[in-house]
Amino acid sequence: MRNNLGPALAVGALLVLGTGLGLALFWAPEDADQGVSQRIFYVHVPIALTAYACFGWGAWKALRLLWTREARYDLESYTAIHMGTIFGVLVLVTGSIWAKVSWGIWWSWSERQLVLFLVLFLFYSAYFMLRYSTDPGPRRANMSAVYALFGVVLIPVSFLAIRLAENFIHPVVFTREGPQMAGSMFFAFCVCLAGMLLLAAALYQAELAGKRLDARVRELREALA
Amino acid sequence: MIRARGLERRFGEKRVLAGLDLDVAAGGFVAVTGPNGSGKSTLLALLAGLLAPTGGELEIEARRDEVGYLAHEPLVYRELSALENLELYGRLYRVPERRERIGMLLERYGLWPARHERVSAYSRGMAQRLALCRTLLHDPSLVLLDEPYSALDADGARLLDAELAALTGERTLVVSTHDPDRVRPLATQEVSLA
Amino acid sequence: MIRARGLERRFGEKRVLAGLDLDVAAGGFVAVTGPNGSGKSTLLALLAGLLAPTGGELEIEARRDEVGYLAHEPLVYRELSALENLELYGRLYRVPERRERIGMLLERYGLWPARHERVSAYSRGMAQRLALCRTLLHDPSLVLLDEPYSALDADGARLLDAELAALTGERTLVVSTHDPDRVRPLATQEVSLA
Amino acid sequence: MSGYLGDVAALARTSLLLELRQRDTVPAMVLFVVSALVVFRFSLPADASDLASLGLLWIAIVFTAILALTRAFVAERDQRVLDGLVLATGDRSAIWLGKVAGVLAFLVLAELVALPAFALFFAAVGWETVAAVALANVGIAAVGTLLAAMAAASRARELLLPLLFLPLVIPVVVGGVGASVEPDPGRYLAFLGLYDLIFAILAWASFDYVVAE
Amino acid sequence: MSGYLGDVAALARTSLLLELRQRDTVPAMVLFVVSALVVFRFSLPADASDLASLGLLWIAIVFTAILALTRAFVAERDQRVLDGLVLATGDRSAIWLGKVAGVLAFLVLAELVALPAFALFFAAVGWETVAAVALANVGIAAVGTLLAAMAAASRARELLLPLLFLPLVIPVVVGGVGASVEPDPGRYLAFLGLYDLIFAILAWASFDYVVAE
Ligand code: HEM
Ligand SMILES: Nc1ncnc2c1ncn2[C@@H]1O[C@H](COP(=O)(O)OP(=O)(O)OP(=O)(O)O)[C@@H](O)[C@H]1O
Ligand SMILES: Nc1ncnc2c1ncn2[C@@H]1O[C@H](COP(=O)(O)OP(=O)(O)OP(=O)(O)O)[C@@H](O)[C@H]1O
Ligand SMILES: [Mg+2]
Ligand SMILES: [Mg+2]
Repeated sequence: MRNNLGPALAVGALLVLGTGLGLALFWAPEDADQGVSQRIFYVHVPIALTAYACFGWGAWKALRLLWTREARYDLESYTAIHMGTIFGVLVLVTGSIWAKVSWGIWWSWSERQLVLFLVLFLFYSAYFMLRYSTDPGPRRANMSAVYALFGVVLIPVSFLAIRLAENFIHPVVFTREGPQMAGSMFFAFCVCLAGMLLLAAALYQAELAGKRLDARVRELREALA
Repeated sequence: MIRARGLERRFGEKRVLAGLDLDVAAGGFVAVTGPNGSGKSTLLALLAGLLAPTGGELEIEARRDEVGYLAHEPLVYRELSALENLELYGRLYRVPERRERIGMLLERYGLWPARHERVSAYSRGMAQRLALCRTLLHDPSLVLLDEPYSALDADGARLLDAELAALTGERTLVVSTHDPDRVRPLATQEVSLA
Repeated sequence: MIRARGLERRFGEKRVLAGLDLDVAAGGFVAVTGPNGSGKSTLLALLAGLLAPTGGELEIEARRDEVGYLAHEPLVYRELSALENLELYGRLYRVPERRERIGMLLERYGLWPARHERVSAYSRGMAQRLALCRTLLHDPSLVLLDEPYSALDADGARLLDAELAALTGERTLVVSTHDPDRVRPLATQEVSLA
Repeated sequence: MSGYLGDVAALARTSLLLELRQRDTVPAMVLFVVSALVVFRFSLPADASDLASLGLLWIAIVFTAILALTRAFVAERDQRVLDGLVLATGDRSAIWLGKVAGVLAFLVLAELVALPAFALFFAAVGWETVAAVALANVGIAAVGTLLAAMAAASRARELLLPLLFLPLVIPVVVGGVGASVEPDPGRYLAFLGLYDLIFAILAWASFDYVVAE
Repeated sequence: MSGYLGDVAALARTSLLLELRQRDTVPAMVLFVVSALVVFRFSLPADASDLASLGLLWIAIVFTAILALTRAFVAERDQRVLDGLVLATGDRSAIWLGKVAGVLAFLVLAELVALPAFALFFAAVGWETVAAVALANVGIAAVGTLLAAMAAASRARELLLPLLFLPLVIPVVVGGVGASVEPDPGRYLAFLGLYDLIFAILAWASFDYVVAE
């Protein structure tokens, strides 16, 4: 059963994501004030939410590790956070493109979500440093798990902090009036989000399977030696 | 007291212990022998609970504060004196009659005159004696000694002989050594690693 | 080779060596014995030039780079591999045929398979073997060994016996030990500290 | 004294004893604080707002904390003392709490120098800044001590700690600067308190996993 | 390579090897710099002048230097390696020079990341700032390495010499900030160069006394 999960997810992701993008590009109405550039929305926001989902999943696996002390959760937690970080890079890239197109700048310190996301991104980059500079073993697994849990707590806390900070760092230059989202827009968005989540799940399964295969091969080679 | 089945420990790729079985009854005395790098210290750290097994089962019938563990390093603060170190450990272990017992051990291991000196000024043998004091401070029921004779002079070694003889039967002992003849008279079983 | 008159060393108030006289001819083998804390390591550090005498005279007829000194600690970087450590010392000592000699020593002391591992992952005996390699790397004419047998297994100890036997007469040796019987067959003189 | 608190007290006392004996730590700290202030004396334009200089105070505090934390577990790492403590301490979070107390004492000491020096060089320091610093210390020490224990178990210790620490401390900086410069410091102080609470509990609960396998 | 320089090269390489042992030193550095700049960003008010932010740059440099110096002799202290090196090295000032090279490499690496990032986040960085940073590095590494060795050699620990670092490094900071912000950087750069020269010679000549009895 498990062996089929990966390919099935991959196929599902492709189908749903393709549909979603098709809907977003050709079916959903064009945004009144932003024009065609607004269509990045359908990629950018689902990617951002998917990144959060990955971090959350990683923290959940971390909790399982600390709870049960089963070594396999370490790899699962790591893989989830790895995925989250990859999607995080994509958020920064798509966000910056959007910013360039609609605001004419690549980055703005006044946008709370951007800064929040940058802080989180730095936090999770340090997660990899922690892993690379520690010898593999139960201790590393524990430390990574604790750090991953700190991550999910940091998300709401920094959100709160950035919200507080807004007043004094910069005057708010760009207001972000939530555009009245048409039903069709929302539907296309949901399909895109589902597709993105499926894509993340497929990648997660693929990486996990690869890593497990590696470990297995190593064990076999050792047993033969 | 100790029950291990298929005990395994890896460091990264490297498998140090592979499938070790061990049964030690309360009051037993295990001599652990084996060449350099065979995994004696690893085994003792596993028994102490400082390392987790990466495979197999390990059961120890002793609470953590009933274990006394002597490592290669003395596990004491170098910048504190012997007295300050033992005082700290005595408090943490909640040793009854703490001060008296510390005084007794310092005297027994010949450290009384040097009790106020920083450990970093100790000679190696003195540090080993202090480590023995630390290990025995809370009168542990499971005593794990990793090469306890190392760095001790002839007097110190005789002292330790007597200490081990007194503990045998009363406490469970696991002692690693490169000189098995020294502990063989007391040992009830021997584990040879290779 | 070595000539000491009234050699004295204090640490603050504490006098560790008081008025030691010592004459060692080139090719001599001195066994240094004494209980823990008697000043053996201090004497060897003085001979190595790491400590300065606080009184008396000390003359050593060997340049600093002709001295090989084995301390209690291995004096190697824990985060580097055995090979990297020996490579560094080999360069600093300007050892001829450096790489070949490093390979030879690693093999002789059984560290060849572990040569790329970080020293912090070594067992204690492996670290001691590496320290011996480091000490002998530049083929010193004055060899100072502080408890060289410590932490070695039976094979390692035999290896060291052979090494010492080969060096005797060719090189001047000062060896501190708690097991004087082991070196007595080779020693030409014995210094007992108290 | 009851068991747990007795452990904490013994460990905290040891921490302090070590710091007092290691004589180069306090000078290093004072050095950093003072040179930071001196640099700003030289770089801030004469008409710079008090706001600007208060921000600098917070930068100095964060980086002083990093220095303090880098040294937090050096003595324990040295001779594997941490292993000894882990075996001896019933509830290991006591080790964390004891170390937090030591780090806190250290930070307070540095700030006792920094705050008057700052008031002298730059702007007056109001009660709300002092309150914010006090609250921030708690959060910094709580989170930082846990991370320092992690970094101590790694190969890259001194370099790793700031990486782990800075992203987590950004909310503290935001709260602290806000409390110092905003007309209504209450919200920010409350936020700092919340941060302290959440992360202290989290660090307290997870320390066991960090120091033992 | 001739003897002395060969020793220096071998020691410098070892220093670097210890730094770079973890392949991730460079990414770590990038992360550290970016995190630090984000903290700065949060502390500095929006209307802060370029001058103020240049001062900030200098604080970051001093801090990084202290970080580099605190770790400079950690590895040598650990297992008395310094004693081994002292025995093995013909002219001991080679140990100092090798370590200075290692510290310098670390600083330069950090600045290669920090200066462009700073230019990106805050204000443009002129040639005179770059020159000042380069000169300051030399002085900081030269003096700092000597003092770090003093702190590491247990014999010198009683002397409280690390305390000297404060008065010794403040001139560098003053000169650096001056060169960055003053209209006529030449005088400040010359001052930095002079400082480097004097203290490098002084440190080079006195290192032997610090590490050996
Ligand atoms: C935490 C991750 C992020 C989330 C959840 C997120 C979410 C969103 C959402 C919901 C919108 C739509 C707002 C609207 O309808 O107007 C949006 C717009 C936008 N986002 Fe993000 N975003 C994230 C990160 C980023 C980053 C890192 C960047 C830039 C580097 C960025 C740049 C933008 C831009 C430029 C817009 C368009 C704003 C406008 O003109 O309406 N976002 N984002
Ligand atoms: N942290 C570690 N990382 C990697 N390898 C390790 C680690 N600790 C121990 N080892 C390896 O495990 C093996 C066994 O080490 P251990 O210290 O248990 O040996 P030992 O039997 O105590 O040897 P000795 O008699 O020299 O003390 C060695 O090959 C060592 O290199
Ligand atoms: N740096 C120091 N500061 C103060 N006292 C010291 C210092 N080094 C050594 N001593 C003292 O000098 C005495 C002799 O120490 P030394 O290490 O020479 O003894 P040793 O004969 O080698 O003992 P062991 O057999 O235990 O190795 C001890 O009492 C020790 O406390
Ligand atoms: Mg061992
Ligand atoms: Mg000795």
